Amino acid sequence: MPSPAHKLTIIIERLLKPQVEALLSEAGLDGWSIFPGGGRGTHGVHRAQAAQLVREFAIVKFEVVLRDRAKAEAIAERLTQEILAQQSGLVWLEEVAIWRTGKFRS
Amino acid sequence: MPSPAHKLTIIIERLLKPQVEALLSEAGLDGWSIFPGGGRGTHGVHRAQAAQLVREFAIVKFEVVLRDRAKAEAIAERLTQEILAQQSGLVWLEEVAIWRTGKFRS
Amino acid sequence: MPSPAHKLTIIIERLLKPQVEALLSEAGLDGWSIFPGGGRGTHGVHRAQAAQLVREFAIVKFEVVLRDRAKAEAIAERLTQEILAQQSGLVWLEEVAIWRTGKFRS
Amino acid sequence: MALALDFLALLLAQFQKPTLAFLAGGMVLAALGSRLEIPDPIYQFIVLVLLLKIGMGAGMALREAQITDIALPALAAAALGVVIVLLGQVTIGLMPGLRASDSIATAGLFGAVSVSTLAAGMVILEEDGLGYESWVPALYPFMDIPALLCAIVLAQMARARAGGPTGARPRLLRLVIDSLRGGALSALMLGLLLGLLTRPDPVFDTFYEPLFRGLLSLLMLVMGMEAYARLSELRGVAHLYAVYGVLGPLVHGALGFGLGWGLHLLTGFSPGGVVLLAVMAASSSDVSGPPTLRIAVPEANPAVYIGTSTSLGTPIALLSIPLWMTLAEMLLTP
Amino acid sequence: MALALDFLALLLAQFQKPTLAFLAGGMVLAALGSRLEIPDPIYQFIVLVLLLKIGMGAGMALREAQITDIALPALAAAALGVVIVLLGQVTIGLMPGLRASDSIATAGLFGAVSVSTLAAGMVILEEDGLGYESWVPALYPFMDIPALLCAIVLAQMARARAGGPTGARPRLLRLVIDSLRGGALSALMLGLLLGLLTRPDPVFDTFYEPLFRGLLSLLMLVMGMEAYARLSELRGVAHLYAVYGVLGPLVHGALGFGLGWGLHLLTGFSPGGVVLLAVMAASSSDVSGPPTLRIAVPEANPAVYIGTSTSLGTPIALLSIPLWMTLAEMLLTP
Amino acid sequence: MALALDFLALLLAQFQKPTLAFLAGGMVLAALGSRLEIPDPIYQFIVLVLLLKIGMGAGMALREAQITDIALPALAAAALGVVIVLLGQVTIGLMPGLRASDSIATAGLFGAVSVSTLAAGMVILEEDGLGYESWVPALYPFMDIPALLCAIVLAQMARARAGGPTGARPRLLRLVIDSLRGGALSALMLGLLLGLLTRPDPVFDTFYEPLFRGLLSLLMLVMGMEAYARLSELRGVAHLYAVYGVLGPLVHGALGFGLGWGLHLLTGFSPGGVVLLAVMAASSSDVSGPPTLRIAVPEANPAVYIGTSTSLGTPIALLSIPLWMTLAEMLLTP
Ligand SMILES: Nc1ncnc2c1ncn2[C@@H]1O[C@H](COP(=O)(O)O)[C@@H](O)[C@H]1O
Ligand SMILES: Nc1ncnc2c1ncn2[C@@H]1O[C@H](COP(=O)(O)O)[C@@H](O)[C@H]1O
Ligand SMILES: Nc1ncnc2c1ncn2[C@@H]1O[C@H](COP(=O)(O)O)[C@@H](O)[C@H]1O
Ligand code: NA
Ligand code: NA
Ligand code: NA
Repeated sequence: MPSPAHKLTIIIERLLKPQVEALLSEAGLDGWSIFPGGGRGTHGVHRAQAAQLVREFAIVKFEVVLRDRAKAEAIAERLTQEILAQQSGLVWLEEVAIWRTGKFRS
Repeated sequence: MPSPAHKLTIIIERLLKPQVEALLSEAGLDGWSIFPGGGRGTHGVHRAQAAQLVREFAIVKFEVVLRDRAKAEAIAERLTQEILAQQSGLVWLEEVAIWRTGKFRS
Repeated sequence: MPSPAHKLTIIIERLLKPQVEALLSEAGLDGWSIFPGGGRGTHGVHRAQAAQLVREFAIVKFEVVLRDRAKAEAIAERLTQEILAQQSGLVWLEEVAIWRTGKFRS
Repeated sequence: MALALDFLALLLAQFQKPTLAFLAGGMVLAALGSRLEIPDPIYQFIVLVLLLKIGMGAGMALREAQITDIALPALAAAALGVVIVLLGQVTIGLMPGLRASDSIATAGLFGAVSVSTLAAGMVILEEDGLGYESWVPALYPFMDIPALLCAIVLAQMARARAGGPTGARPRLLRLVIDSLRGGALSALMLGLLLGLLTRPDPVFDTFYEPLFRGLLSLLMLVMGMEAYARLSELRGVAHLYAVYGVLGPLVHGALGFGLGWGLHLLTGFSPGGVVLLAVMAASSSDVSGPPTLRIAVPEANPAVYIGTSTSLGTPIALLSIPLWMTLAEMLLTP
Repeated sequence: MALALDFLALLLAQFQKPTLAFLAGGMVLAALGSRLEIPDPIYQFIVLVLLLKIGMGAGMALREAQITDIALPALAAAALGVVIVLLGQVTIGLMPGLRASDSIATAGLFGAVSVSTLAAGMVILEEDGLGYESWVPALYPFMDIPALLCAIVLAQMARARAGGPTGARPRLLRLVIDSLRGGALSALMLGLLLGLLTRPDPVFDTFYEPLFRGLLSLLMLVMGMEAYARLSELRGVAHLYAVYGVLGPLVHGALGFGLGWGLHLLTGFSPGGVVLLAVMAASSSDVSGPPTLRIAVPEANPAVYIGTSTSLGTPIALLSIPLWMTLAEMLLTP
Repeated sequence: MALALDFLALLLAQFQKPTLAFLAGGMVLAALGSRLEIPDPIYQFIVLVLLLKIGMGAGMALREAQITDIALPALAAAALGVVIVLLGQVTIGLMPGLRASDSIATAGLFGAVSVSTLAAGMVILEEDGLGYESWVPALYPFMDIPALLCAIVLAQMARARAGGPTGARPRLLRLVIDSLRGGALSALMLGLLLGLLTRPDPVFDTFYEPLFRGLLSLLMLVMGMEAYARLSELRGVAHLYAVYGVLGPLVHGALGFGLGWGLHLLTGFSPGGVVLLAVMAASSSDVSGPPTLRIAVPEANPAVYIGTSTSLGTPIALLSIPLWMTLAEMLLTP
């Protein structure tokens, strides 16, 4: 009974969270999940659990499952061009098989 | 040396954690991972790190890697039919390549 | 505009974190993400958010996105043979499609 | 007239007190879109310490109390819990167009007790020097558990009437045990037992008691922010719930006050005790009740009952604390 | 000569005080590769309590203060914030080879205020019995916000000169509001309002005030560890920033001290108040300023301005606190 | 006979004390299936504050102590650590059917020291007014590190005998340094240095000392819950470990008490100091030792040594504290 869908993963610093959420809402998505974390990249180390002076620089990961591939790609494009242009962050897409397809409007 | 396997992801509210763990144990699984998070869905916002009055409504994600696709699908079916029927939650499946296959009994 | 890449997931106990980071750095990677969590396995239960006496036994997950499949496999091999040989931990690989390819040196 | 003015003056003075001020502060922050967050582990720590303190204090008092002193108030507490739920089902449940499960779950939360509201009542009483029997907070579970159970039984009956699935009907004893296993009631019962069976005085006096007031101020901040945040969930909900959320605490508190007054005349129950009984009755569960109902009454819409309780019930109950105190000072103290 | 020796003796005694000792301890731990970590929720709790305490204390004092007492110091604070940023742009910004955006952002952070440094100044003053008007910490936002705004405007001008995108130019009022919505300023303003409009004394005296010093010691530990950790980021950065990071706090503190001295002569501003003004001027924002700049000046390299502020600016500002105190004791007290 | 009754009465009184009562409470909660959880960041904060407090207190005392006062007790502590490990290897290690690595790792943990048990000992002594030289807690690393090192060396020797891989043989000095870099020992050493080299008294007296007892009560709750939770891991483990886990603390504590008694006669070491030495000897490491062994003796099964230490060793060591106190009161005080 599983049906094909796509999972978009977005890794950003917390300070962009409101902007990413606004973009996802505008795109008509009805749901996503968020996981706090840390990481290393060209902008140095972000601690996952230990104190870091600036809370807004913590790493968060969005996981968004949706059925419409074109929409997933459109969101990724807008993200990388508008929000992440001058900021750190990653976006990737994976194939998944979902259950409860009724829960997904897009 | 990698060999093919499947990753089942389950997103639920903490209050269902005992039931999901019981189901996974019954299915004979010997391991899974759990990640705390937050999210947005038809039931509103679940904060990922900030105080929320009811601890049991926090979001947790299970990631279960197993080699037997049929078993993975069976677990997903039981989950959506028994535990998630009247509750919020998502289930999806992905293809992965694993190392240390000796660690996986199912 | 997405281009194909690979995501390596590594689940370990925190005490191996320095060794895994050293291995990833040696392999020339410029970035990875880390997510704290918990789980169950042959070594019993690791709590995800509740107090556990030994901090170093908490579970952390690395997610490393890279474009070079051979390098991903080489890292997984070294990990399982050198670091995880006598320790608990899992490694798996998935196919992903990435944006901002300029951010990935390897 | 002079009485009314006195009443107003006493009431206004209360809103200057830190407890209610922090609640209002939290609401204002949320309304202005502040990004301030209280970390979840800190919130849990606060709730844990408050519950252990309330439990230990009551437990130490129970050591010296007579079982006969407590029996009647405990009965009154249980009766209040059940009566509030039944009353709720009659008033909201019988309106046309509302789902039975929603109204039952809402009434269940309003019959149950909010630990934050109870703690606020204790601190405000203490600030005003209005004494109470120290074991009164131990009445919490006597009101809380019967109310939730009553709601669950009503929901089962409604389901049976509707011809719904009855196979999964959970046993009551199991629900009581499961409810006691929840974090909040566990901590309260642990505190009670420690107070009753051991001598925790040194750690109580140097840690739990001194930190109580300060941690409560932070909890009020969280309550205020959460109350505002959940308001939006009420938008899609029938207006009747808004009316119930605002009037319920006042009616229930008055019921509690009345019953407490009876006890006062009958057994000399203290004025402060009467106030706390009214506060518990007026309060609606926002921390420990919701998950119990989510599991036991899955067909009810959580946005309805949690929104009504958190956004309206709890703030109104907190703001009504000065009301019961003013009443007690005017009617019960010589 | 005797004066110089006195000065040195007074200075040395300060480094025995717990506040600076914990800062040094954090640096040493990080330098030795310790795996000690302060959990993030604890750090946030510490900052929250410190900000509420600072705000409430200042708010309660403002109740009794005359608006005229505060007007001049507030003006001085705002002037200091702006002057420090302009000065920074002139000194670093005009050097060849440096990017305008980097130097502007760095100057912005040094014009803004560090809550940890301010809190440390308050505790050290109190330990030495050097009094100040209790509303002085309320000057924080008067210096902090103008400095950040000034930097953002300068960056917009630089962008316009460079022919960069000007469409996304954010409005200043919006930036002020957004900055006030940030966690740190929200908490401070909430504390101010609670102190000004309500009577939080009972909870202030039993919780916020007694915990202040202890929580600050843990914050200093974090600051020390972080200062060391970020040092490595400075490696790739132009040497000029290192010079600015070390000398900036001293020059800015001297400016603040000078202006405060003027106020002292003019209006009788207390010696402790002069020291706190110098401390705020010397401090550079490390908790609340950086995210504002990341959003408003995205073209600047955060490693430059955050590294300079966190690894050099803040430690030097903290270590310079005894300097302003010694100066005040020698020059301003009879 | 009268003596035995006295002994029993003294012993029973201790179990009313909050420290042991909270431990028992935690076990009961876990046994009854409570879902109460202490958040991990809170647990880490508690351990951090306790370690800084223990370190600072000892460091401030060391300022006034003579090196000669401490030399002998430090030697005794190191000897105890090593002897307990060797003894463990002889008793468990020589039984048939047990893996050498498991028995060595277990003995290592029992030779090392538990910070929670030490803290509990300090609080219980203080409650009873039994004094000790304030530097005694500084003996912790002198017993802890030699014990762990001894176990690691024994494991290397066993590996060499078994013809296992010897290439990865880690150097001892490196292990000592790595062990000192761990969070727990870092915090303790930082506290020691701050106490020794600076004047942390103001923050010690207003924060670390007053919070000590209350935070310990919460730590005991965690210890109790964890002890119960790990019991199940012991199911598959050889029965001998259960015997060792129960008797070990008593034998080791008696060894410590005996050696302390010798010091008492020889140098006038205080009765409270003798008790603390016994407590450290009886305790088994549950916070800082396990990760060291996991890295250094990867072939040992953690379920065996951690289960034995956490589920049996630590509770028994905690429960035996009153024993050493009663002994000290009867044998060492006039
Ligand atoms: N190759 C990668 N794989 C996974 N996560 C990455 C990778 N590169 C960067 N990240 C994440 O993205 C964040 C920002 O990256 P950067 O802008 O390069 O500092 C890092 O802190 C990581 O959490
Ligand atoms: N499309 C989605 N993609 C990823 N996570 C989702 C999605 N929809 C819902 N979720 C997660 O599932 C939780 C419950 O969803 P809901 O029952 O719709 O409120 C949300 O809080 C999210 O964490
Ligand atoms: N099949 C699995 N799927 C996902 N995570 C697993 C699985 N098995 C083990 N783990 C994770 O790996 C950790 C260590 O496993 P173990 O060494 O078997 O105790 C567990 O605590 C889990 O977090
Ligand atoms: Na109620
Ligand atoms: Na400044
Ligand atoms: Na020991």
